[in-house]
Amino acid sequence: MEKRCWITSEPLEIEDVTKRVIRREAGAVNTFIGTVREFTKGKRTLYLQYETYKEMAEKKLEQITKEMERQWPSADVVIAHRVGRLEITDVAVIIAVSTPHRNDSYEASRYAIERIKEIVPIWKKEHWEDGEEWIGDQKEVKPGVPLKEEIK
Amino acid sequence: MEKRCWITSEPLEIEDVTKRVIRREAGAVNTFIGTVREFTKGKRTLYLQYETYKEMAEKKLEQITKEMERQWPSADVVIAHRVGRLEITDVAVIIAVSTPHRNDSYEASRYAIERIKEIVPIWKKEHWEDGEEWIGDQKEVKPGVPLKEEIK
Amino acid sequence: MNTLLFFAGLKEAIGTDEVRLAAAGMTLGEVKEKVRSEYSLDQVNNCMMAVNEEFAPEDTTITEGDTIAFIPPVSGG
Amino acid sequence: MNTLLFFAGLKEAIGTDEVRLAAAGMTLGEVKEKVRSEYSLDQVNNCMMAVNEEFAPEDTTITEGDTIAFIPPVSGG
Repeated sequence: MEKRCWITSEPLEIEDVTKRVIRREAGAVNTFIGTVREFTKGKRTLYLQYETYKEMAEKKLEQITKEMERQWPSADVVIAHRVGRLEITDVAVIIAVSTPHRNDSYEASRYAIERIKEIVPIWKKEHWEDGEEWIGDQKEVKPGVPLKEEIK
Repeated sequence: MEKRCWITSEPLEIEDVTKRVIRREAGAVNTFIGTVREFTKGKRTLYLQYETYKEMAEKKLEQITKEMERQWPSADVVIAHRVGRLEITDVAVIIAVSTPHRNDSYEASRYAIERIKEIVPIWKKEHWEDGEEWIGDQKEVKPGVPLKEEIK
Repeated sequence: MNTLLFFAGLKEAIGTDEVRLAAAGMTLGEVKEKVRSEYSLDQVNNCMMAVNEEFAPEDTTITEGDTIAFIPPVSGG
Repeated sequence: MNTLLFFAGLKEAIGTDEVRLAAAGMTLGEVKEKVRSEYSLDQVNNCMMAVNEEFAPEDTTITEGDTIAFIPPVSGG
């Protein structure tokens, strides 16, 4: 079987990732692509450095696809995330979802990107002209409190 | 300038269409791909035939991108639709939207596909094992009543 | 003269994708009714109408040279 | 023995991505507090903790051979 979730330092191919979910039962495919943006809150990014805890990150991506397939049983999902140094406009993440009907493809994709930002151990460091900083935009962190899906 | 909206009888390339909207200002790209599904309400489709009023259809696609750019001023949009005979899993339509932030890319894409199904003169004929039929899934048709954007 | 365009199921029912008609001075609704009765085709009632590649209301008056399109319920996407 | 893993900003603050520690019998919370005080690093408080590649609550008891990861706020996507 082809891989459903992976982390790589190689460039990501939109066509390749998307084609993995195209199938006879699906009439809708939604592909979300996260790219490196030049300006964030008026500050100019030169490039990003992504780092990961790869073994755990791939497990967490798999977990997200399982959560999605529970919520949208007809969905087929592939997620790929790139790490290492990424330049402006480089593709950082691709989420491809196919479903029989279009509404589910949008909703399931939306779910995936939000979950990635919550539970997958990947970090980015912004490099600006005048400095650098590790970004943490996770919402639910409280010291020592595991995420909700961990205590269900 | 590259074309933003077009109708073609040639196969559509997901990577090509998507790359047209990737840019330095955008951090999110949403690509919706409509494919030919084998089963609809339990009935097996053999293939589809798409027909269009091409000059008007391209104008209507342009109109939709303008509506989107009014509603999501930071969005960049490309829409391509294929016509002619399409086999199961072939790509019929690609909508690529880039925006600075992800929420807008999903919403704008969603808007586009709904509008395409309302106002763009493209028709599909389903071919089954035991017959064929022109499909009309337009919602707002009343005899002689122009669509709402026409009377604003 | 004017050109009337037909598509999809309507084209098949009428047997051609194009008809020439001197429609200048008529309203779009009158053109529609003429086609409906001439071909005994009630499916004309489900069509939206376009003049020169834009949807138009039925009270639009046709001008010499206008192209009139009958748009059955669309099903793109 | 156990392995402690550090990432991103925490790795840079500590100066290494890996530390060996005999932590069997300790709770995850105790390991966290030990690292926080030893390195005087309050940013440890913002970390989630994982044991053997799964998030785990702080009252988890560490077993010989467990790998403990300090997960600073993530920022993938």
